[in-house]
Amino acid sequence: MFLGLYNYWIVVLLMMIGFYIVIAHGNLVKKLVGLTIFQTSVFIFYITVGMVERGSAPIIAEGISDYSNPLPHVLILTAIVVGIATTALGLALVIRIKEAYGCVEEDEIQKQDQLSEDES
Amino acid sequence: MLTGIYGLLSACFFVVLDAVDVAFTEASVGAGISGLLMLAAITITGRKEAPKRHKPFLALFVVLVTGSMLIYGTLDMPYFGDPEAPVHQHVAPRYIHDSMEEVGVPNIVTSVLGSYRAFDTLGEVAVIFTAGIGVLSLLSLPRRRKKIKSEEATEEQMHERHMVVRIVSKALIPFILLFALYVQFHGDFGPGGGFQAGVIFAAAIILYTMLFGLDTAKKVFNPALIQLLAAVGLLLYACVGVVSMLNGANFLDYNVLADDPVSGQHIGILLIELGVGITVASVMLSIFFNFDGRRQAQAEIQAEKQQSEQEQKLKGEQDVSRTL
Amino acid sequence: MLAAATIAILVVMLLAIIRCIVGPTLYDRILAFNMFGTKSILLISVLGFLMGRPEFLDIALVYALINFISVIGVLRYSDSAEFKVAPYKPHSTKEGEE
Amino acid sequence: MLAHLPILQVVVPLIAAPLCWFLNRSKLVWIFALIVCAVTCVNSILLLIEVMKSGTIIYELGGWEAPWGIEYRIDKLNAFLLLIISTIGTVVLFAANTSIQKELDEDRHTLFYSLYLLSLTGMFGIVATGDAFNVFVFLEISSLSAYALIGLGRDRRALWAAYQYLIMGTIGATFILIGIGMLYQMTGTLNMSDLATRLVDVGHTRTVFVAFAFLIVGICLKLALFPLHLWLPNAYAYAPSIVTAFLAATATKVAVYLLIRFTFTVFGISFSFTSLPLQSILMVLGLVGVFAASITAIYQQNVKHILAYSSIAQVGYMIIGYSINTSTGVMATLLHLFNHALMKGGLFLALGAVMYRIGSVQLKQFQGLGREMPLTMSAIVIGGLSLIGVPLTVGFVSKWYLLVASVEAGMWPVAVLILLGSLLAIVYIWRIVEMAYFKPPLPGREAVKEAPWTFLVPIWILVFANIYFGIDTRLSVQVAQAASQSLFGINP
Amino acid sequence: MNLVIEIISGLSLLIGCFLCLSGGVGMLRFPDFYTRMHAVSVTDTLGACLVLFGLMLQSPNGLVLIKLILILLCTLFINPSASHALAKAALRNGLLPLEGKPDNQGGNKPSKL
Repeated sequence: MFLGLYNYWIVVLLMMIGFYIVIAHGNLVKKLVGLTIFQTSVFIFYITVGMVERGSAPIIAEGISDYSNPLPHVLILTAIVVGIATTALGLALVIRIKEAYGCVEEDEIQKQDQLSEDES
Repeated sequence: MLTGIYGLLSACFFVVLDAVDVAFTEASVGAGISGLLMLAAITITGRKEAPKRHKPFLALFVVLVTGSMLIYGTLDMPYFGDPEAPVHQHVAPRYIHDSMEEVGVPNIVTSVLGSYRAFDTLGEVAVIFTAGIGVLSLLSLPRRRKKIKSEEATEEQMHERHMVVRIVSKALIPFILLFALYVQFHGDFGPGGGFQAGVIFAAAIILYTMLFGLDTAKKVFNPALIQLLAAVGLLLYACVGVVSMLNGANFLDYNVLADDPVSGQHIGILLIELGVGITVASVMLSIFFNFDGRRQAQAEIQAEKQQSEQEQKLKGEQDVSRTL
Repeated sequence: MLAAATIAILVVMLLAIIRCIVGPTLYDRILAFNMFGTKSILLISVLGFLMGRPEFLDIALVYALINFISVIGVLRYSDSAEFKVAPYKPHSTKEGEE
Repeated sequence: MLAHLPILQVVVPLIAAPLCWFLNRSKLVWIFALIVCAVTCVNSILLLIEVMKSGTIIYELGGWEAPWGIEYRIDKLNAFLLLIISTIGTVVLFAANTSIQKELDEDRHTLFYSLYLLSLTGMFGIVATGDAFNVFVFLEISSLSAYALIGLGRDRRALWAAYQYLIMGTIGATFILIGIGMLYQMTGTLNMSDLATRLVDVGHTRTVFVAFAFLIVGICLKLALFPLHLWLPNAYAYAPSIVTAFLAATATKVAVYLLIRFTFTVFGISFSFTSLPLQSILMVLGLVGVFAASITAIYQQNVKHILAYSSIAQVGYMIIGYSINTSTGVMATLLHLFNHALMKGGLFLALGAVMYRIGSVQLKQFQGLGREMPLTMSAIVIGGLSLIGVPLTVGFVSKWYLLVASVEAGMWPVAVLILLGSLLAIVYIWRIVEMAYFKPPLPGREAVKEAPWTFLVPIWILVFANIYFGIDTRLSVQVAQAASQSLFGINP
Repeated sequence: MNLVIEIISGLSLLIGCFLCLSGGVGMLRFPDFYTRMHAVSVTDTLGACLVLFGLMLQSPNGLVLIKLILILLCTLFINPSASHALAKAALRNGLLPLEGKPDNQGGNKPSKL
């Protein structure tokens, strides 16, 4: 019975790897990498959902009657775009942080913030 | 560190097995653009990372809880690839069976994207546009002074070094641009569409930028014009909707764009895909330009600093450095 | 035949990933990455034939181009100062001692 | 044109955002954006009237009927929310031109207005849509623009705050995406009302249960509910003042709306409140949030921080009202949405005015401001009173209904705790008042003039609204009541 | 005729795959970057060509054939130039080839494999 679900488990594994990187890593760029992995695994989840056995790519052609579900593909196209937009914005923020703080480590930034907080 | 980016590549792979259009996008985005952007960012922020991290237990705990929740949730899911799953029973069949008559585009993904759920796509373009503006507002530099001579010399050197690559790319770039156009307009029949085309287009120009330097590229592709184009793309998309509204139908209803609904749908999808392509290409480019601009600006500052440092060093430690 | 080809290519890709992770220098990684890209082009084309839907070829083409661009990208940025720090020199130290 | 009202609400600012590019002068763009906001405001008023008169409006985008295409479904709840957002958006924007002169570089002004409009678009989109995935897309529009807007702040800590917000927000959005994906997997549809009918059959499955949990957690991240609030204080404190005023008054409200929408409309009351101990969990979290945030607020040195923590506390109140799970409770929540938007909009705008004159909002700097900026400071005092819940202000109305609801539901301890929480609010508001009125001006500081009229007008509009809706409660109570009753399926 | 084409295509696929495999093994087993590069770039190009050629013979219609030819051209163009650029960049940034006798290898630890 579990054979039918293995796909989902792989997706969950990937998701959790990404998620772990996001929350556990101190490097800001790495956090974004983790975020990308996290999102990508969600995309894979959607596509898995849309998959039909013996189905074919959803482009209508002669002689093919089974197509996989096009709706998840559409959603994921949109979500990919959203993902890259987030990544780009995040990277831009990281660049600015690097310029402002001189580093991209979470702890270091918090230390510096604490210092400036104490001064004021 | 870099391997993290390549992880995306393998992610692409899962996708390839299922969905053509998504694979297409993921190939151009995951492997191409986002990798390049990350690279550009990493060059600025540096590759080093702090070696240790003290309290991963909490994180691990959160992750484990979330993971087990998800696993728990999967237990009742329909099996992988099961054609009886509700997903394939309820909404999707109409797309598969009727989209050919209703929209007249063989690529179902395109017809759903462009017509049935066109508003999502409009939102997607708006997201990209927002990201473009956001990056611009964070990173755009005031007009810079003329470049230092030495920097230009190194750029020049760079070209010489990459002679072979440069010539090959020169031959390739027009081809890539052409291919992007093919993807743009072939999206109705095969995998592809505005978004992918925009990314490929942008990638070609990014290649150009990398080989010939940012300033040359900025001369060819004026950044202000690119920003304007991003706005134009979004406007084009929205205006298609407004036009159909003026014609008495609902927003983004293409049926009224021509006498016959199907050709109306064709016109509508073509136009919005064009809008998507324009916006995506120009936003990606302007993001990249901004990243690269920052990098260059930083490199210049560093070069100046190094120069002054080196001059001081050279006096005293010349012979020492030689033995090293 | 096609299936055999697919398996062979998958194996090679696995090897490439191993090299990508192990690879002591940046350049080894890039090399492995490049190879991975080429293999994925092949894999996509072969898969397209295997599944009877050669539309996949477009993706292969995109992949070829993107792969090239990213390799060039890595190289271009590897010229910057960050990457020059402590290059891996297999022999220099030893020979210097000699 | 009347039939197109729902879509115009979203599309007008969306089209206006790129148009800002073409007007390159800061002032011109400001006027343009202001006009656009005013249009959306009028639009939302018309919508509300229309909805109150003739019931739910359904608008099919692209002419495709519901489960296949995307539809906009405006009922009383959305119309109410749309009105809140568009009004606050307009009023706050009024002060923008003056404020950002001081706080932003010249070449960022156009971008600022573009982002502002996009953020507005995103919020309208979230509220108006009847499609689950569409929610995600518009959520991302509004949050991406919010990240960028916060990152515009002058202080370098703004960048860090924006980054934290980005990470947390994206995790939240991805959780929501997972939830939507699972729902889709189990039902095969994305339309909310269609989901509601089809979920009945599969409501018992573990997948739907997990999907529900993920949606709730994701939304609570956006909502800044107590343990997930860490991104909020810094984001509010270091963003440009206008942005703070706008986001504080609207962003969390939209998240609360989403929570209500998903639990009541999509999953249905019986599922939402029986499958998980949701009621008690949220109730406890809300109460803890009220106390923890209020106590933290007392120890802050930065006035923006004080108000940000107070925002978290107010979110706690909304969640309490929501988790009482009666018609009155939800009505109290909706009222508090409205009232809190008024109070926080006014308060943060007033802080913007202080920022404009002094360039800092440290508590120390407030010394003696009561005499130097009497109008601004009295606005802060009235807003603060409203925050506490003094009679004759809006704060009282919503707290009153909250108490009534908890008593009706037989939760006496909750009522007592709510009152205690209000007492804490007195403490932190008193600190500001004390500084402003009972301390001599800080030595060495130049005399400060009253804020310019572009600030005073919107501040006092909001303050008057605070008082007006505190006295004449008919309008807001009526709408909130109608909305909450329609959620519970009671026909008035 | 058909059979001949089948056989040729199968053969070229087979040889191509073998080349790819040997390239992969070479990349893993060779001691330093330059030899690995040699192993990969040489076999890769030819292997890819052969596989694509084999596919070409099976292509059902003209468009597919053209696309395959395009991919082939791309690989032919891109692979060598990318390798070239890579080698040059590596050399410039101070990565030296591993010279001398094999017994030298142990001390240097160029790779774990």
